[in-house]
Amino acid sequence: MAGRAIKTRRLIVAPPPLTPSLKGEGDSEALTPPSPLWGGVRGWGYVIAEADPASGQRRMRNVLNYRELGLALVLIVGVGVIGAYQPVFLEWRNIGDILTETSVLFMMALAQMVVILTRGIDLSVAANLALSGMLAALVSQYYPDTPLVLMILTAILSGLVLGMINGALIAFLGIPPIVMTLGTLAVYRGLIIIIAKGDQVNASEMGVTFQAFPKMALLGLTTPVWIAILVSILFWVFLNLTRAGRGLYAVGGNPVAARYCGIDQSRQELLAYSISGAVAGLCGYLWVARYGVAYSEIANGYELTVIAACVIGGVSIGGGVGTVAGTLLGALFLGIVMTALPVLQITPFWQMAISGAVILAAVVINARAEKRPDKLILPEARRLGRDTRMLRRARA
Amino acid sequence: MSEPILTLTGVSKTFPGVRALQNVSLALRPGSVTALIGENGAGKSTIVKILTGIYTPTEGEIRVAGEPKSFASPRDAWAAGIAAIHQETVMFDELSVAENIFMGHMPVGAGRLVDWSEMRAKAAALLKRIDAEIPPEFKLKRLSVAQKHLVEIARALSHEAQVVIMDEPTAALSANEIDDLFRIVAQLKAEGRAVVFISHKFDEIFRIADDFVCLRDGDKVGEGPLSDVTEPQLVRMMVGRPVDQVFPKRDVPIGGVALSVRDLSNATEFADVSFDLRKGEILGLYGLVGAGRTEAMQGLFGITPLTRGSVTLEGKPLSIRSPADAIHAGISYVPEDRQEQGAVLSLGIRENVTLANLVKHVRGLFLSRPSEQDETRRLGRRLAVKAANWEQRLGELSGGNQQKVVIAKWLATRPKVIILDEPTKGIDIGSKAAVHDFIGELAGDGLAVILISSELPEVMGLADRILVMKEGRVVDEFQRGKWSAEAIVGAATGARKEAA
Amino acid sequence: MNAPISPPPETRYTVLDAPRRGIRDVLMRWEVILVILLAATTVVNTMVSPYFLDVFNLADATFNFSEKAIIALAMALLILVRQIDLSVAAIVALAAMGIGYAAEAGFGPGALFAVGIGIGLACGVFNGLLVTGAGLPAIVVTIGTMSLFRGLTQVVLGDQAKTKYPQEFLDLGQSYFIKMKETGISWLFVPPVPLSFLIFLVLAVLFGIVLHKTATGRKLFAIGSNPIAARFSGIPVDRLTFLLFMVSGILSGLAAALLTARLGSMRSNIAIGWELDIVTMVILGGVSIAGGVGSILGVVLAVFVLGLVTFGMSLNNIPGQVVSVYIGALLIAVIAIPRIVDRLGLRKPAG
Amino acid sequence: RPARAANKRIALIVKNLGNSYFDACANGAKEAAAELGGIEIIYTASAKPTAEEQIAVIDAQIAQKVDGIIVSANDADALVPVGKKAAERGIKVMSFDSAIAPAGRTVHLSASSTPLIGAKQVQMIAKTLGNKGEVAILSAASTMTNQNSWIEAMKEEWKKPEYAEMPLVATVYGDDQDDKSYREMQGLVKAHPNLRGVISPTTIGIRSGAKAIVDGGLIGKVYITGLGLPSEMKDYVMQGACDSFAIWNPVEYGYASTMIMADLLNGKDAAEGAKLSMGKKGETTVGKDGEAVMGEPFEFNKTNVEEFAKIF
Ligand SMILES: Nc1ncnc2c1ncn2[C@@H]1O[C@H](COP(=O)(O)OP(=O)(O)OP(=O)(O)O)[C@@H](O)[C@H]1O
Ligand SMILES: Nc1ncnc2c1ncn2[C@@H]1O[C@H](COP(=O)(O)OP(=O)(O)OP(=O)(O)O)[C@@H](O)[C@H]1O
Ligand SMILES: [Mg+2]
Ligand SMILES: [Mg+2]
Repeated sequence: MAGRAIKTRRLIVAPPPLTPSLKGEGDSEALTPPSPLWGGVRGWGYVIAEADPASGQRRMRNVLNYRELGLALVLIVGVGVIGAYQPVFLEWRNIGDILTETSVLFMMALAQMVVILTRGIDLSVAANLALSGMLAALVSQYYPDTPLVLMILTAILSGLVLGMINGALIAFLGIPPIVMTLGTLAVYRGLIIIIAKGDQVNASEMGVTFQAFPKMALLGLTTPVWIAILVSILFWVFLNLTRAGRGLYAVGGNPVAARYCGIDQSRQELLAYSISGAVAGLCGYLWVARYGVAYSEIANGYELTVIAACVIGGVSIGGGVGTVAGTLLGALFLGIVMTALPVLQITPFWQMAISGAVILAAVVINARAEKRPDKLILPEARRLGRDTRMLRRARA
Repeated sequence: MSEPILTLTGVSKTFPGVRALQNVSLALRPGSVTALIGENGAGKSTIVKILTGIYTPTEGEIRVAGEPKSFASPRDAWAAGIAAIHQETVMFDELSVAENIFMGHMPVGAGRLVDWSEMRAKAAALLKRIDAEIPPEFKLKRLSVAQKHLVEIARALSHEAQVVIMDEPTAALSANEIDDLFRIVAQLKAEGRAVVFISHKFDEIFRIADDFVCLRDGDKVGEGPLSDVTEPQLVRMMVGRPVDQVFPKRDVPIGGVALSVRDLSNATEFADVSFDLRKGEILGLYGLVGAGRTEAMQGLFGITPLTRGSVTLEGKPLSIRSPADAIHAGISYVPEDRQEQGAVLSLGIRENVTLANLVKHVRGLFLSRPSEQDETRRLGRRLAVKAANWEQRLGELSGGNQQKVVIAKWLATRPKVIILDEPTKGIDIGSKAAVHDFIGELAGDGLAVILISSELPEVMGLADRILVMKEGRVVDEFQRGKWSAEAIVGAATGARKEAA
Repeated sequence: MNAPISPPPETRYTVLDAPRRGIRDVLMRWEVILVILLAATTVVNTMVSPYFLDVFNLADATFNFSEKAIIALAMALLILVRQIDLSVAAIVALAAMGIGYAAEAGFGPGALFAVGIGIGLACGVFNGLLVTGAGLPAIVVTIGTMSLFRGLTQVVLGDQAKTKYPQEFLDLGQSYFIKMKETGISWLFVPPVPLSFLIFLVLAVLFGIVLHKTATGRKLFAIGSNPIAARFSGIPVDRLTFLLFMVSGILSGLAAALLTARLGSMRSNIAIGWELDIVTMVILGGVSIAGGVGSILGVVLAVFVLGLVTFGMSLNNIPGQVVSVYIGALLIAVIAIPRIVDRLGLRKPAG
Repeated sequence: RPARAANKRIALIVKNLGNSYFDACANGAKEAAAELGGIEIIYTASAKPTAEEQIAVIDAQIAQKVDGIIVSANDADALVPVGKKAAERGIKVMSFDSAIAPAGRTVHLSASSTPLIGAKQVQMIAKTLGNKGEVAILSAASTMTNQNSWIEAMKEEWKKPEYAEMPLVATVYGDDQDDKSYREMQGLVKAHPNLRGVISPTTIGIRSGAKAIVDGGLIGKVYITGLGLPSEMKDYVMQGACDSFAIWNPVEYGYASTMIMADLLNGKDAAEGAKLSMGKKGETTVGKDGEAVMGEPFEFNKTNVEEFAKIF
């Protein structure tokens, strides 16, 4: 769990005492059964693995859980191996390039995570990105004197509106998210053709500042990376420190329970899709400005990459589970795969197969990590804690 | 007598095609416990949901301390000082205990950001108040059922509400846990709060409640102090006719061994469960919640894989790897978790009843609808299922009626052995009697029955023999006529052995 | 019996065998909506384009959606049981590649179909194992296998195309399987029918019967509604789900064979993006993405609606991307309108 | 001059919409139609650049009984059956830009001969680099026929001894997506530290590659050339990422194709050796397999790119 750990009692690693000292002390203690209500008997089985809150290990786990640690480890080893083959990969310049190339994916994955948390999915993000990017590019083309901020705002606002359309119909009419966004995926992409009359906007037609902004660098990192960092921090604060953010987890974790807690599911969904849309809009500007072209085909199929990043990062498609750190790692993972393959001179025909295999491996590993713990009813099982493999083998 | 803290006047609620409540009025006084009683589908939970802002009444008025109020959301109800433990478990498995308690009203600090340390401290204090030292930062999914229940109680208390509503809080609890719960209720009462208590168990009602309000088919049919009524009167009021309260025990000739179980074990949940079950016998399986009864029986039924053990049915050794194997061999299992494991809520009653035995209704290649309808009608009437029609979606029925349909589904498989896991959990008294009677009748026909129940009177009333489980193992066995409630509870809690 | 017990009198509640259905319930049925939509599409198209009502044109139009429609049948069952297979188009590619190599090795038409179906089956088994064996969410697994299968196609095929097929095989995909016949009566004739369309119709009838009339079909509905309760009821949930992934693979393989025969050529981008078209067909057909609700008739009607809308629009030279705007909007509208009507309807008795 | 065709409809079916190159072709086609009179141009494309989708679009044109179909094919062989079907129903079929295999059409008009296009690009990079340094190819999708045949032609040209010190080190595919092409270009530069030149025979590849050079601060170190549009390449040429590139005039290309189709509609024979009119562009002679060539690719550099950027 994120956030600062407060001082908690050090929990015991040894077998539980038969009579927890929670009930009043007294002579009849020996005869008083341990109250299962307080859960002593069952409870201990679950707390055995808990370490001292003061230890560094514990604090580390507050930021990254086991799965995320694993993913981070795989990433570090992977980058190391790639670096051994192609030292250029480890150069600061290349790392900067990877981050810049992945910055859009970072933000899009975080936004998608927010939607998936509510048990939804937003397949229209890439189309939204393309349409919003096109609008910004058109503004830049036809009103070149518009201040850059306004052009970026155009993209964000357009994304926001498109996201709100999704959100409104999903939240208030109860249209299944996959259906709604499958529909708007087609609609938004087609609208690009209609709005731009089938034309594209080229680098030379866009303004100079419009294109220069994503290339500017500060402390060795480009603006898209800084924006991604800022957006990530905002997401972290939103998801962990605001009621609305926690409400998203509640709505996705158990919609009925959320309703009983006075959380308005519709409003949360609208919020999630609006966020997703606004981020897609922002990324639309960055994409168009960075690659210097806007037309109907940009980011085609990108929605699946974004979802894949979430999945690799441990976001559960079933809703209610996902962290900012995990998602960022998932996106970084894909970003590295996409940028490393060309550098490693792996024939281009292998790229797709490799990313498929990576996604599958990630799901399999995530699923193992997520496996519901056994109910440790037997005393001997509780003594062994979660590591019951030995017991299982002995009994088989 | 003090002023009522909350009054309902002329409240009605209609759902499409259903009148759930009709012109119901009631008043709650501070420092008293009001029992809300009624058959399944009488409208008890509907009142709870109206009081907590989940449903808006079609007609009528809610007043809190004399002020008229309308609740659009549970937040409004909390603001008015009303909090509830709902009939369904409504919790967030993936979130921490503290968040489960404070979801919807988390303490916020500077910049309206959630103040985690305060939230944890408050949660810890609340849990301590009910004697539950569950670490507030644990994810809920790591807790046992009983612990989760405590968290729900802590949540209801977290609002410092003047009115605390508990909708069948004891349905899943056994004796000791109920004692603990009642201590909390008594405490609330002493603090001058009004408590609404819903239960189908009359002993509990008479133990804890001061007043009662009785509903029947959405109408209020009686109210007053409990000291003025007797149990039979209450039942009569509720059902509209007299029902014998005592669980009847039929005299059934007990035959040869039907099911023989040896050393049933799995890795972490149960071990060395052995017993013989005879034809016509009702074998009670008692234990505290979490004793592993469900797991052991699900292991027998092929849901969870076994590491060891053998099962013999009528002398034939069985190899059960899936529920399909078990059903095929003649073993049925009525699961305890109706919502998740028993009922297919979006299918109709007919489709649910025939689901476990579809083969029987296949004519040629296709399913025969008349055959299905006959079966549904027969079992549905026998178990007194209340519904508009036999095609009605199960999700539209009240909890108790759903449970009856689930039992009907299992009876439809014509089993040799039936395992009933908390079969009357959440069922009203009239239906319960019908179920008990039916269980007896089945035993009379030579069916062997295993009855898991956390309700001691039920097991003692129906069973020929009782096995007691504790921490995954069978720890004791009692024969009919040679048992006492103290001895059975003692075995279940482990106190008996230690005392001896 | 030692105590008198009176079971509740049966007369207290009368429980009907079936609900009384109002005209509104019938009109609000999904299939009825689709029939109306289909009729409207036909009328509008006929009015707008003189070329629409022409047997040969319509028969030609069926070529372009039949392969997708065949896969849609399997997808409908998968979605019905709360699964989804996004890898179908990639399976088509992999199977088509196998067919390409087999054709070069000199296999006959029958063997080529067998190769396609066999590869499809293998892919289906792979998906099924991951989903049921390892208990992973289907949407994620099949996003992964989608990349994997198409990626493998690219690895093997690179920038090459497979273009050599036996003529009998090509004829199966390119000419009418049933030739048009006049009966002498001017309005009565046997229409020309392509093989793929014929297979689709036959399979649709078969799937419809299995789903709506047999015990297996009922089991699928139960799984879609509540998989855990279904498992407790002795339904082999994993085995049936696995089977459906296999069926999805098989039908994708079959579609691959039909498509390859029609194109007479295959490259690694064959059938790209079909998965979303197919999911659209199924959803428009009224199969609920939440599982447990849907009918084959609905899917068949949706296939026709989509096929005719697309064909009608391209007859009016509306470019592809604009057509997809209309289809996307149609999908949303058809799902949204009954809900809006429902909402308005619900207000009435209350107000 | 009298109109050569009266009230005819010609469908111009391209790979995808929203592509400036094809839009320019369509403008040329309309120009020709206006010049001829009595001809209607139907300009359309499928939503996805695949053979299946394109076939559906062609089917709809056949159903409308248009008189002629001009296609830029997504797949040479896959369009043969539908081409034959059109021919059976009396519709003339020709391809331009990306060919249909000979069995499926009467004529294919190449903008320029494949060997010429291939050789030209190698020559351009050789001139920029002075015949020295590593060179790579950044293509579109691996499935595209015309790309692949140009790459073949380049390799043929590469065999000449003067390129001995200018090896081809890699061929990568950007799938005609800007982001992928951009990443592939970045990858090329990193994987081959001595890389000096890149040939990108696709308008999307060359513009993204050039952008990667500019963004990566590689101007002067790495040069790109290939087939590009002046309007898109102007800035990069002026900045020095690209020394010269080539293309034919797409407006003229669409124009010439339409003129030839008009000839076909008038019943002109298109056998090998036949001469077909390209209007103001002159005449072309049908070669082997019905292939005709419009002209030579035109080279653009600092001196002329700005002028042509205004046109296409
Ligand atoms: N959302 C709903 N839609 C339609 N009908 C409903 C809905 N909720 C409840 N009902 C109906 O309202 C009636 C009262 O239901 P309620 O849940 O209040 O009963 P209850 O007294 O709590 O029963 P139980 O003891 O079984 O929990 C029942 O007939 C039920 O079918
Ligand atoms: N940690 C847990 N998380 C979620 N559900 C649990 C957990 N532990 C137990 N349950 C569920 O709670 C119910 C009761 O607990 P359990 O089955 O462990 O004990 P039991 O002896 O069978 O209890 P009972 O008296 O209810 O029969 C079961 O439905 C079980 O699936
Ligand atoms: Mg209730
Ligand atoms: Mg249990």
